[in-house]
Amino acid sequence: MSDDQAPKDYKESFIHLEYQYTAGSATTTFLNQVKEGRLVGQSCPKCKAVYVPPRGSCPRCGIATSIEVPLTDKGCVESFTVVHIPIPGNPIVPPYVCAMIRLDEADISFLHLVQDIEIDQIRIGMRVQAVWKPKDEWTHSLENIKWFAPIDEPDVDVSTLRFKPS
Amino acid sequence: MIQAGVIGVGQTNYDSKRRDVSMAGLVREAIDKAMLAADIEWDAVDAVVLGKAPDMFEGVIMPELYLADAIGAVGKPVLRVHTAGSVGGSTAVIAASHVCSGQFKTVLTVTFEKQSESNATWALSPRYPYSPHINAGAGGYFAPFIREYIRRYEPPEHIGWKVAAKDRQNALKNPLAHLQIPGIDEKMVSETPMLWEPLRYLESCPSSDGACAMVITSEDRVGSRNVAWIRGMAVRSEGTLSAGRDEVNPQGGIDCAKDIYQQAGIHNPRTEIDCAEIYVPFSWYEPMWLENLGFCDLGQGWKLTDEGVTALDGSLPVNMSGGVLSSNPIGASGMIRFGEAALQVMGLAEDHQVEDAKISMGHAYGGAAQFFAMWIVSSSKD
Amino acid sequence: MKKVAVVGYAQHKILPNAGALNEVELIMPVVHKVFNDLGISQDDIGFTCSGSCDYLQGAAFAFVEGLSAIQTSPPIKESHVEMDAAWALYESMLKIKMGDADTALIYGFGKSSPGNLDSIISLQMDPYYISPLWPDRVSLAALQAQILLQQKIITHDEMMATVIEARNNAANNPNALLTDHVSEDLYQADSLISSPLRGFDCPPISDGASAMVIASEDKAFEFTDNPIWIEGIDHSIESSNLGSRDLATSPTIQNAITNLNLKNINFDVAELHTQFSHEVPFLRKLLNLTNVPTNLSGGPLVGNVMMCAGLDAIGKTFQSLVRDQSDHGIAHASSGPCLQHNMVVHLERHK
Amino acid sequence: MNDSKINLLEAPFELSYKYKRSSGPIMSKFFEGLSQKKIFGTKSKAQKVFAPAAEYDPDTREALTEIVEVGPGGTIESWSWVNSPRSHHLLKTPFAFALIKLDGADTAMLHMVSDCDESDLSTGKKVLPVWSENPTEAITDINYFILES
Repeated sequence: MSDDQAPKDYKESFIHLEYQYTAGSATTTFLNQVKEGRLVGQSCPKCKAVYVPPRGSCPRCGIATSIEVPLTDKGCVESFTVVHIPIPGNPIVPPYVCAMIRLDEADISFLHLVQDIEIDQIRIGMRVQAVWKPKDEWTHSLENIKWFAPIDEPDVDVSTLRFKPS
Repeated sequence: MIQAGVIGVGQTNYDSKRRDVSMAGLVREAIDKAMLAADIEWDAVDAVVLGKAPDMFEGVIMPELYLADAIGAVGKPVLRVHTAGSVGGSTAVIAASHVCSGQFKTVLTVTFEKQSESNATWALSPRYPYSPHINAGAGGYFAPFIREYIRRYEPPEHIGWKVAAKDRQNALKNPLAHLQIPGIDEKMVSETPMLWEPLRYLESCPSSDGACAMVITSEDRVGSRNVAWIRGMAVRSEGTLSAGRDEVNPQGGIDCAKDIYQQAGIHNPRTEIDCAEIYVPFSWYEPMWLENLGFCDLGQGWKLTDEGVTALDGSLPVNMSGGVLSSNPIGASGMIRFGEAALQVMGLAEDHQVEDAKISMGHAYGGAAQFFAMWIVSSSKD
Repeated sequence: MKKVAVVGYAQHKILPNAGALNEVELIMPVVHKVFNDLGISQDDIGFTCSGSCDYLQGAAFAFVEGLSAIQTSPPIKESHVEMDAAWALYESMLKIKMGDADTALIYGFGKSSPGNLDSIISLQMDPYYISPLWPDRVSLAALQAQILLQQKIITHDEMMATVIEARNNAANNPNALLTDHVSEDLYQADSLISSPLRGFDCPPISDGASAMVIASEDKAFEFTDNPIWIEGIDHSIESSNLGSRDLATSPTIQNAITNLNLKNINFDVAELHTQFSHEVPFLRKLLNLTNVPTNLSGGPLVGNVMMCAGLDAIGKTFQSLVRDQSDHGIAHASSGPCLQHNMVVHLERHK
Repeated sequence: MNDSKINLLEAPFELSYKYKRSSGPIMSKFFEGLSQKKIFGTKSKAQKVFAPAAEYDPDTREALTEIVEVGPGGTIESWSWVNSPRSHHLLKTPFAFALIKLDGADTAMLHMVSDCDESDLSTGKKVLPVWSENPTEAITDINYFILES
C-alpha cells in the first residue's frame, strides 16, 4: 500500500474500483452512426433544438429528443482555446487547439480539436470540416474524427448562432 | 420569513497541502474558529449542514457519515450538499433556510476540500469508454467562454492581468490566503506561462486545502452579538447542454442576482452594495460577472476593472480577501465568498476591511457556469 | 409555520440492470408521470431538489447529467444532496416552510449495476481506520444483526419471516424487482454471505429513479383532493465511530419518537428503509409497529434503489394512505452503515 | 427511448487512484505505534478510552489529545463470518470482520479475525493481533487478530 520513496508527511491509500459502462440508448444510437462515419443529432419535438451528440433529452423543455436529424460534418468554431499544458491522461502534445465546434443545423456545440492551420490563424466564426481517420480505424467514438480543419468558406457571425425556439 | 444572520465565521489557513491535519482535523479547525467567533457552545447547535464538491476528490463517499463526530453532529440532523463549484454558496443558503424555515434556531455549516489528497484533474476526469481525449481541465473548459467575451466587447489584454494582480495584492492583506506573492503586479502576471489561451498561469486559481464554517442563527438568538443579517439569498440552475444558453452571460446568474436584490430592496447594486466577494477562478470572470450581476451594462465590466473601481480602495471593491484566485479549496470556495461578505459588514475583515461596509454580496457559481448561489448581507436588519 | 403535503409520487420499475437507460432516461419518465398525474408542469414547481451518489456509477457530477431530464429554461431554483433523496425532500420542505417556494419537485436516482456496490460502500467508512480493510456493506450490517440476535432483541425466525413476507408483499407491487416466493426451506438452504446474513436477507442490486411533488397548504388542494400532510419529520445521525455505538439500540430513532411525539399515534401503515432483514423486526420493535402493516410494498428487500429507497419509503406510505383512505402512516429513511443516520416521517391524511 | 432492440454499447472502466492521506497528530501517533506493535487509544476528560485513537469524542464533542496504550489483546463484541471472501477482501481464506474491544479501551475497533473456524467464535472471546512483518504505519500493520489459545 505504501511506497518507500513517499515523503513522510502522507500515506498512500490505494482505491481501485471497477465499473461496467453502458452508453444508454441515445448515446449508443449516435455512436453506432459515428462508427459508419455519420453524425446524427436529435431534435426536441417541442422547441426543435437540435442536439449533437444527443443525450436523449432537451434540457430546455425537459422532454425526450426523439427525432433523428442527420447532420453534415461541417460547421464553425464557436469559440476555442489553445492548450499549452499537458493534461494527465491526455496523450495530445501541447500546444493544441480545443474548440467548441458548432455543426451546421445543430443548436449546441461540442469540444474537439482544430488542426491543419497555424494556431494564430484560428478565429471564432471560422468554417471547419471534420477530418476523418481511415475508415478501417473507425470505432464507436468521436475520435473517428481526427480533428476539424478549416475550409474555404466565409466566416460566420457567431452572434447569429444563438438558438431561438420555434 | 424568519430573520437570520451570521454570528460567526471560521476559516482555516489555506495552503496547497495541509498535511498537518486529517480531513476531520481540517474541518474541525474551521468549526472551532466559527464557534469561538459566534461565542456559542455545542448545545446551542441545532443542526449541521456540510458541503463539498465531488466525493472523488478525497475518495470518501458521503463524508458526513465519517465526519459526524468531528463536525459535532452526533444526535443532530445533518445534511450534505453537493452542487458542483457553487456548493459552498448553496450550502450557506441551505443552512440559512434551516433557520428561516423556523425549524431550527442555530445552525452550524461547514464546507471543505482537501485537494492534496488527490489530483483534481484525475479525480474529475477518469477516462470513460467511448469518450475522446478532449478534456483539458477546468481552464480548458472556461477559456473559450472568456475568448467569446473578449470577441464581443474587445477589452484590452491587460484586464485579465489586472484582476489577477489585484486579487493577489488583496491576498497579501489576508494572512489566511493560500497564494502570498510579494511584489505581484500586472507585469509579473503577464510574464507567466500561457496555460489555456487567453489564460496565463497567474490568471488561474490554485488548488488548495482548506475549510470554512459559519454559525447562522435566528433573530431571537442573536443577543448582543455582532451579526451579518441575511437580507436576500437565492439559487438558480440551468441545464448543462441546453440549446440557447449564453455561457458568457448566463440567464441563471441574471435571475439569481435580481432575486436577491429584490429581497434586499436594492435598486442599483452599483451604488447600494459596498463590496462583493464574487467567484472568480479565472481572471476574466471578474468583468464577466460584474455585467452578469447587473453592476454595469454589458460590455462595461472590464472598464470598471480597468478604472480601479473593484480595487480594495475603489468604490466597489471585489474580492477583498484575494478571492478564488488566491485560495481555492473547491468545496469551500463558495462559502468563503459568503463568509468574507459577512465579515465585511461585521467589520471583522481586518487588513482587507472595506471602510464602512454596510451591505455586501457573496456569490458562487459552478458546473458549466450553470449553477448559481448568492446572498446579500448587511450590518442592519432592514 | 406552513404545513407541507405530499401530493404526488411516481416510481420507475426497479431494474436489475438499466443498462439501456442512462440517468436522464430513468428520471424523465417518473418526473413526467408525477406531473401528468397532477396535471402540472415544471412551470408549476417552485423548487427542485435531487439525491444521488457519483460513486455508484463512477462518474463525478452524476447529478449534473441527471439535471438534463428537467426543464431548466427559464433557470430554476434547484439544489442537490449527495444523500438519499429523502433528504432532498427534507431540504425542499424547509424551502416551502420559509416561503421561498409553494411547491417542490424531488427526485432520486441510482444505478448500482455498473459497479461493485460492496466495495463502493466500503468508502463510506473512516478512510484511515476502516475503509483500508474494505469491509463490505453486508458484513457491516451483519455485525449489527449478530448483536441483535445475541441480545435476543430479534430472532432468526423473525428474519426469515421478514424475507418471506417481503416477497409475498412484492406480488402487489408492480415495480418490485424480486417477486418470487421464498419458502422456509428455500430460505434455510440459502448460503450465508456474511453470517448471520444469507443472500435472502440482503437487498438486490437495483437500478431506478423516483419523483415526488410536495406543496404548501395554499397550493396542495389545487393539485389534488388527497394531499397527505407531513405532520412530522425528524432526522439525526449517530457516531461515525462504529465501535463506540451501541448497535443494540438506535438513539436517533429514539430522538425521532420523542421529537415527533409518536408514542400515542396509532399508525395504519409503515414503510421502512430496511435494507437487511434483521432491520425490520429491530425497527418495528423500536417504533412500536409490531402490529402495524409494514413494508406492504415489499420494501428494500425486493428492490433497493440506492439514493432513492428512502424517498420510496415515504412515497409508498403516501400511496397507501391515499389508496386505503387511512389516516396515519410512518416512513423511515436511512443512510450509512448499521442505520447510522435515520429519518422518520409521520404522514397524515386529514388536515 | 426505451428501445431494447439496439445493441447496447458496454465497456469496462476503472477508477484507480492513490490518495495521499495525512493523519494529523493523533492518528499519526496511533499509526507510529502500530509499526512498533503497540496500540494507542485516546482518553477523554471523562476517562473514556477510545481505541483506535479517536480524534473526537462523539458525545461530548471534545477534541481528544491524551494518548494511552491499550491492548494488544482484546475481546470480540460482534463478528460476521465471511466464508467465501469476495474480490475486495484483503484475506483470501475464510475470516470474520469483528468489533474488538481492546484491553483497557471502552470502545471497539473494527478489524478481522482469522485462522479459526466460525464455530470457534463467540462474543467475549479473547483475541490477539497478528502483526505485519512489513509495517507501513497503516491499519493493515495488524494483519488480523487470532483467538487467544
